[in-house]
Amino acid sequence: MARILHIEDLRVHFPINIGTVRAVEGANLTIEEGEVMGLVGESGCGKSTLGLSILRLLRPPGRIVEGKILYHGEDIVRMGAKEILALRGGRIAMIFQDPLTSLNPLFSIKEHFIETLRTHEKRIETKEALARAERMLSSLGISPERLHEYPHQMSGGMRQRIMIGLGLILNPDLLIADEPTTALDVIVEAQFLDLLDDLRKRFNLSIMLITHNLGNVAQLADRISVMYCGTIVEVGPAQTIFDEPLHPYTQGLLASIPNIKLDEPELKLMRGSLPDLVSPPSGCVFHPRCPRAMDVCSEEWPKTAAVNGHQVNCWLYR
Amino acid sequence: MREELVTVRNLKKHFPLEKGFFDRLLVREHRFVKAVDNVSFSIMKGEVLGLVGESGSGKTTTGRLILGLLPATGGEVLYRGRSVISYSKKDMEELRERMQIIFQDPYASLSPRMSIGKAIGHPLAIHHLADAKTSKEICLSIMEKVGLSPAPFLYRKYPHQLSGGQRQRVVIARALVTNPDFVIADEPIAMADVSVRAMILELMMKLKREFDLTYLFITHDLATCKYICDRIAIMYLGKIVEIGPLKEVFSRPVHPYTETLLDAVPVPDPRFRRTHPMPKGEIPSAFNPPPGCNFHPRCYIAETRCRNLEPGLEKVGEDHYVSCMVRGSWGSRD
Amino acid sequence: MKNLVRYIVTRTLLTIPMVLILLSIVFVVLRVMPGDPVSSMLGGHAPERVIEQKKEELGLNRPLAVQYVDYLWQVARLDLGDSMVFQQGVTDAIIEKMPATIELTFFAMIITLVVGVFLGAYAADHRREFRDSMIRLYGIVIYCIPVYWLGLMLQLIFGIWLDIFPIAGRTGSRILSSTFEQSGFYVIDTLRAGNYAAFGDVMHHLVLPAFTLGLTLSGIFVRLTRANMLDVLKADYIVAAEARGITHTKIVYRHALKNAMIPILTMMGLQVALLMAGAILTETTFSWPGMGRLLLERIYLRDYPTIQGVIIVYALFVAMVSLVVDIIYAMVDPRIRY
Amino acid sequence: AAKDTIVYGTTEKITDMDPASAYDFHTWELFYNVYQGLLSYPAGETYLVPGLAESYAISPDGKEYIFTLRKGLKFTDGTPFDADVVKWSIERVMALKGDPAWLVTDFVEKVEKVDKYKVKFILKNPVAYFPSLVASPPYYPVNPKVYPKDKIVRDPSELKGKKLVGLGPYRAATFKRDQEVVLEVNPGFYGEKPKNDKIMIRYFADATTMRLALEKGEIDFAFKTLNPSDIKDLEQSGKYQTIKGQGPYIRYLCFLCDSPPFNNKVLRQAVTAAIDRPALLDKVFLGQNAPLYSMVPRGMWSHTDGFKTVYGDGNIEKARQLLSSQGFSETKKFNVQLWYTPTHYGDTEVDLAAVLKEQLEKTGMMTVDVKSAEWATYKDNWKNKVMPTYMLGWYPDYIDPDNYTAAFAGTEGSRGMGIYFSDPLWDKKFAEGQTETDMKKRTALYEEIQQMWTDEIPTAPVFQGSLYIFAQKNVRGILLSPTLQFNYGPINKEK
Amino acid sequence: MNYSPARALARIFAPAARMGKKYGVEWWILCAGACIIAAILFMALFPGTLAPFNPHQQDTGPQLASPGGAHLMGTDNLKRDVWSRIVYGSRTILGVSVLAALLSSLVGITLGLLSGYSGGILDRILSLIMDSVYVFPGLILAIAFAAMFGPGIINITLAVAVIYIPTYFRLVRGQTLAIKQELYVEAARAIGASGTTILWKYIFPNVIATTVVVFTLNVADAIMIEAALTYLGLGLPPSIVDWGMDLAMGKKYLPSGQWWLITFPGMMISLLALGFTMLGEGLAEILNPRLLER
Ligand SMILES: Nc1ncnc2c1ncn2[C@@H]1O[C@H](COP(=O)(O)OP(=O)(O)OP(=O)(O)O)[C@@H](O)[C@H]1O
Ligand SMILES: Nc1ncnc2c1ncn2[C@@H]1O[C@H](COP(=O)(O)OP(=O)(O)OP(=O)(O)O)[C@@H](O)[C@H]1O
Ligand SMILES: [Mg+2]
Ligand SMILES: [Mg+2]
Repeated sequence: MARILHIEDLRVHFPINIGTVRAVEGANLTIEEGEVMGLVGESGCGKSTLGLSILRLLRPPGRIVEGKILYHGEDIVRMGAKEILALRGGRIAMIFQDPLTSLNPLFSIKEHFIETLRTHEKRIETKEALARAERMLSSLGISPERLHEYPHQMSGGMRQRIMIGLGLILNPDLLIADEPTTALDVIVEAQFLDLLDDLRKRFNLSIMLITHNLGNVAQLADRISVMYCGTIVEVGPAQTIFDEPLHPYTQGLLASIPNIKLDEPELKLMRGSLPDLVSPPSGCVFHPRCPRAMDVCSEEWPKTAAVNGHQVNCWLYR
Repeated sequence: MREELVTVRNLKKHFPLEKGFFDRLLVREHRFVKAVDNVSFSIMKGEVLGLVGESGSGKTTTGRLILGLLPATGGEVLYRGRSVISYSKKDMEELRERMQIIFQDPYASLSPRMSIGKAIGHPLAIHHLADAKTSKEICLSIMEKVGLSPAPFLYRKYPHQLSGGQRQRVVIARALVTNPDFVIADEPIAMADVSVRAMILELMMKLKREFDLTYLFITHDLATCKYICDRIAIMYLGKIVEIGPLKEVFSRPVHPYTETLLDAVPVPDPRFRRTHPMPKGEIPSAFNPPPGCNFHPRCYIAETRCRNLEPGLEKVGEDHYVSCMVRGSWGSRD
Repeated sequence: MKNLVRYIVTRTLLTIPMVLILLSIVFVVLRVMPGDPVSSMLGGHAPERVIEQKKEELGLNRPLAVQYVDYLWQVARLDLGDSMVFQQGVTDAIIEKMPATIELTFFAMIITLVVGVFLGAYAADHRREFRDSMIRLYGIVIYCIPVYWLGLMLQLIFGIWLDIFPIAGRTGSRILSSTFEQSGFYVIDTLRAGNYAAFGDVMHHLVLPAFTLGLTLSGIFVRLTRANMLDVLKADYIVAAEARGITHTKIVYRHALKNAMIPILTMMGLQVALLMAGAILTETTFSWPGMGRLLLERIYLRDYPTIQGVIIVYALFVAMVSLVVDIIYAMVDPRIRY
Repeated sequence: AAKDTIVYGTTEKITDMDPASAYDFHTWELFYNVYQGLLSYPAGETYLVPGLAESYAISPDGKEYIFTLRKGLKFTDGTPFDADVVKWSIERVMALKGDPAWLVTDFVEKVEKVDKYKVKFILKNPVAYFPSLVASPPYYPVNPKVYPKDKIVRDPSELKGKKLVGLGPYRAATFKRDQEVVLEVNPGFYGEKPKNDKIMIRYFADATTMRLALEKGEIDFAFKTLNPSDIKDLEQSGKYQTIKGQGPYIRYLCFLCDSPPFNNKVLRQAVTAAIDRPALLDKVFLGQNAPLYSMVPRGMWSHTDGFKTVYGDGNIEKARQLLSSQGFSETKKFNVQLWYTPTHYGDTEVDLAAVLKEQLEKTGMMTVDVKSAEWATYKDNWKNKVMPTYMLGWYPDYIDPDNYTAAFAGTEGSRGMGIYFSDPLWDKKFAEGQTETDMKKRTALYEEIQQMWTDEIPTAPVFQGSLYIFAQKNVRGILLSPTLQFNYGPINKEK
Repeated sequence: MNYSPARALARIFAPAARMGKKYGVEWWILCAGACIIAAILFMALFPGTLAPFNPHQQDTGPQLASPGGAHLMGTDNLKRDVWSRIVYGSRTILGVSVLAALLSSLVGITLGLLSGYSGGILDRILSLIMDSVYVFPGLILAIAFAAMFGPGIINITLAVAVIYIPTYFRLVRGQTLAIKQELYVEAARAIGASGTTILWKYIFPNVIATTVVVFTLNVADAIMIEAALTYLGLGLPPSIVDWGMDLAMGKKYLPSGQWWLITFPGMMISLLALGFTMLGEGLAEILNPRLLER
């Protein structure tokens, strides 16, 4: 399998009045062709920032301080503006958390599609663009007549499908989905995940699924990266991450989520909460919350270790 | 049998649709959103009843109706067997001490310009339960109890200076300061982070024991019900479609909607695969609900009669009721 | 489409109470306020007898309700009565002056919009850069410069010191307005008459007043546009559009600006009101023969029917503008058509 | 040969285009040039010459004037000009009771047609200066077929035919109120043809604009009313002809003479003594205009400088003495309410009031409250006796000392101006002055009245307006007359 | 330890600098605005210390002298000192505009709160009236009122105050309606708070914060309206020194090159308005609830 995306030592900072928010601090991540990579972590740990960095969509004052983002071996961080534009939508598609606000309310669905197509294929005719949009909609299970409607006339699930349609219309090979189902109801969420699974096969997609819902990744992801405070603390195949989590953070995270199918009487608690990213703890960022913290943890950042097919950053696995 | 603390009988809430000037001139009949339509259930002293449903199914409205924050269109609420409608103004005040609510969004339910101490102590001031000094003492002790420590330090803070988890604790403290015996928790953990959720749930259970509370636990997440509820009621478009003991409903769901809902809950286990296909479409708008059984357009076992006839709740097991014609006593169960 | 028509009809009907209230306020202000027209006309110390007589003359001693109905009926017929000072109908006087005011405000509005919206959008696009700070500073400072003072300073600089623009009037003294005047809108009239020299002269005279009025209001638009643009640029659909590879310019000036213009459009009605107010001061400063000067002159003369008439016309104008703005709003924003 | 278009700039305004109603000098100026009186003044002169009347005769008792009209004149629509027209016009003025109607009704009992070309005015009393009255616009004959009988006309558009045309040297080609009036030569005029083709009058909303237009060469001359600062600049620049004339226009301070405090003439004297005219002119008008020491303006027969000799200027000593004689002192100050009107006399009034206030307060025994009211209110104020002392100005209705004296101190006239001065002796003197025909006796009489004025002071003269016309260097034929009659005919441009 | 003035100064300004770090440019805008206002306030409170002459005193020097020498801003035609008139004029404009804004905010806020909270027919009628007045050009209303009342300091204050009532009304009513829907008001009802308690303890404190910003911006606006009225010759008798009136007086000297007569009064009007606007802008950003969350 070829690496479609390889992120190396990425650091993204937000310099603000009171200091610098180190939203992503030395993250490493690889996505292979055709796989679904789940990126999980608590709110505010830098998942979205990481996702946005891939397409260089960070808002000021956010900027990539250091690191490489290799897409098919090409470094996105060093790409020119033109190449980036071609990349966005054309090669890598991205969908966001809130489908309610991800479509321009003043433009009809049709206009969204035409504009997207036109941007990447300058000479495409309106008729052909429409035809392609219609085909895309039907493959997403939406009747093509709705192309003429405006976003506010659609339901949340439909809007999210349209977002995906807009992303896939140019046949990209990587889809970054940033919490695509958070705003949806359980049943619609399940429908959407099924759709994603289906599309992945049909379009031969690689997907980076960002979420804090471990249930979602469990159903879809091939591999899972666990993020904490701007870094990836553990990466591994989905099954083993759930079965034998190595990092104490992963363990705590898994223990604190409810599983309807299991018969355990109580949830386990994870102490404390996410630290301030302006002045993160020294050494291993997780040590203040870690039940198995040692002296060394507060002093030095652990190197990545390969254990059981996982890559884990923890002094326990030196 | 234990005492019925709160009973709801045929509760209805119809919101008139917002209408334009023109409509008011020309159209005479009113259109309504039937947010809560003929809902009945009761909550025993000391138990936790879960009220579950998708967004817009009328959960919050039910909660508000019980507290009398909204006037009901029909039906009644009984507290310890006595109809709230018959309450005098004074009784009503008394009732406000006994029943409390915790809202979904802790930040929004605290006034940004009122300090934490003031906010928690305010119910005492309103009900004249304590003077300024004792009020502060009570507040500090309850703050400690909900885990807001150091309490004297946090007492003077404002909501925006607190973390999400702390805010939710403040809201809980405020709800408990008058020593109520019934608390409605309206999605208290929906806004919270994974790790915080577990903490809040645990706190709630601890307080329940300590204060001898009864909860109506409103949520859209069936998975969390498992840890806290004794019974659950499933709502769909303003109606209760199934109600029963938690274990029974989870292991033997009768209504196809309950079934789907249980099936749709994401399971944090890669091995698990869903058995049924998800129903198509989304929850219909409440002002234009489908005729007959509300769920029939999305139901995989719907029959023609479902389109025309409205089912009612019927008993299908010990304390287990369901509103489905196909699966109920009229149909055969497999 | 049917919804749109329905909306327009509804909105139009809703204008009626607003106009009625404005008319009533004018009525009340001029009749019930402490200085009622007659006694302030007579200087406050007039003997009762004199006042009574004058009131009799003006029909002001009838019951207020009767006067009110009479007044509304008058306005409905677009008959604003006769001047108390001159032998002239108020309606005629206003019709004579209105084109000048409209011409001035129209061009000022264009300047305001172009300068304000462009600078605002540009600043938002370059948020927190030096350019942004400068444009914001411009917005604040220009807002605080009273229109009359700006006018005087522009007159001093461009009219007196540099001597490149005329500082008063609608035409130069050598141009005979009677050779082309038809509608009173000189820009149109000169063009229709094919009198290009006169057209040039008219435009030349428009420069300073239109810029004075336009620039002072542009500050508000810079701020409004910038703030709205910033909000819109934060919106998810902007990031989403960016993620689809749409070019930056297109995003800023097509997606964002269009959305940002919606709240601005709703403010436009109010801005027109400000413009009318500013026009009074501009007209005074530039000796522009419009309604504002008419109003002031008649105020000095205590010509109540004319004062009332002019204010009514302003009121009708404002009501109409806000109606039009709302209708445009409904046409632009698909969400509004319920 | 092509003659000139003369562009004339002014800040004046036209009121009603109707001799029965107009009562201001600018509108009258238009009438002088568009219409024609029975008698008229030659350009720039003060003596009367025949106009529409070839001659007139006075009855021995001085109460009947018979005018013989010029024959064969026709209005443009063909209506012949005859005695009926004159009678109709005068009676119309009398019936409509417009502002200037008193110039007719106060003097004329009735008008009679003697024959087709002879018309007789029967007066109420003999009036020495009746011919100069007849030369004023209310006596101007208008076309009965054009003017409505019972309605005052504001715009020419209300006339039948909608054209402003009479028997005078010009007719209006365009009439745009407050913007421009273009007069072209009236081909039907019987008299001497004007030296120019067209007079284009541009109306300026303010003096500054007019000055700039003159400097830009957009207007050929500017007349009435430039700001003092503009006059100073233009005069000093030397680029323009300055035509300066002593105007018949006077400014004075009025006292409300029948109510306290100014029913006490000593207080009137005290205030008058404190006024320092040259200083006032220097500050407010940058030295323009001339101090006035009598109500009869300088340049008019019988003028004396009474106030100068009796009070002088800024006579603080005298003022203090007079005030203390009435019980006022440094500690018990006399409080004066001084009124002015901010727009009617131009925007110098505020300054005028401020300077007067300062001069009066310099005595150390007066405090002055300056108050203002817009013209309409001002006029009502004086009717209602609200203003103890206030500034007024006067343009004569006819050129005669009577118009500068009786109008203010006669029982009748002073009431109309809020002065409320009344003295039978004075009224007797005024009546004598009006009927007396012997010039010597009249002169002596008015000199005596002026002397009495310095003692009683119904009004205190302050200054006499100078008239300025600034013209481009090539303009000829602008003749300023003390009568304020301004004929456009002689104006032309040097080639 | 030695006493050092520099250190003392640094100590005084340290909190300001810290705020500057926290809030950035907005804080400095606020400071600049406050400084301008403070300077002009000083003028108004202690004119004697700044002005060499009585503002009404004539013959203080040559006529129409240009700025410089004994006359910082030159003299006018009555030989009055322009700078002294500027100093004393600050009292009028500051007094009238602040007072007017106070008056209108008092009335507007009260009505807005009541109307927004009680709703119903009263609310409908009031808002219809207020909306109509709101869209109407304020200056024209002020002109009408000023003409109606006649000149006088109280009258002009009223005339200016009237036109801002709808601004506050609409703002407060809108906020009240919005806050009424807020969860924390519902929470207050749930704990049994009465209508008045909710209005005063929950709605009012949250409404008032926004009105502070509007108030300062409103004063800036009132300054320009006051000056506009007096510039047009309405509102004040000449015995009062006022910038707008001086501006109107200086206007006729424009072509003669006596630029100081219009430049300085106009500049002062702008400066004062600028002071309040900057204060308001700064406050708006600093009191911004979005920033509070951080
Ligand atoms: N524009 C910004 N300015 C300053 N800090 C920012 C900005 N955007 C994000 N951050 C900070 O960066 C950190 C990471 O944010 P990010 O949105 O990537 O988290 P996330 O994991 O996606 O969280 P969530 O699950 O809530 O979406 C947070 O601490 C956030 O406060
Ligand atoms: N004040 C109101 N006026 C009109 N309709 C209302 C009002 N409150 C609620 N509704 C409608 O009533 C229905 C039920 O609303 P409710 O808030 O009770 O749902 P919910 O189950 O709590 O949903 P969620 O999970 O999103 O909180 C919805 O369709 C909603 O639009
Ligand atoms: Mg995120
Ligand atoms: Mg809810």
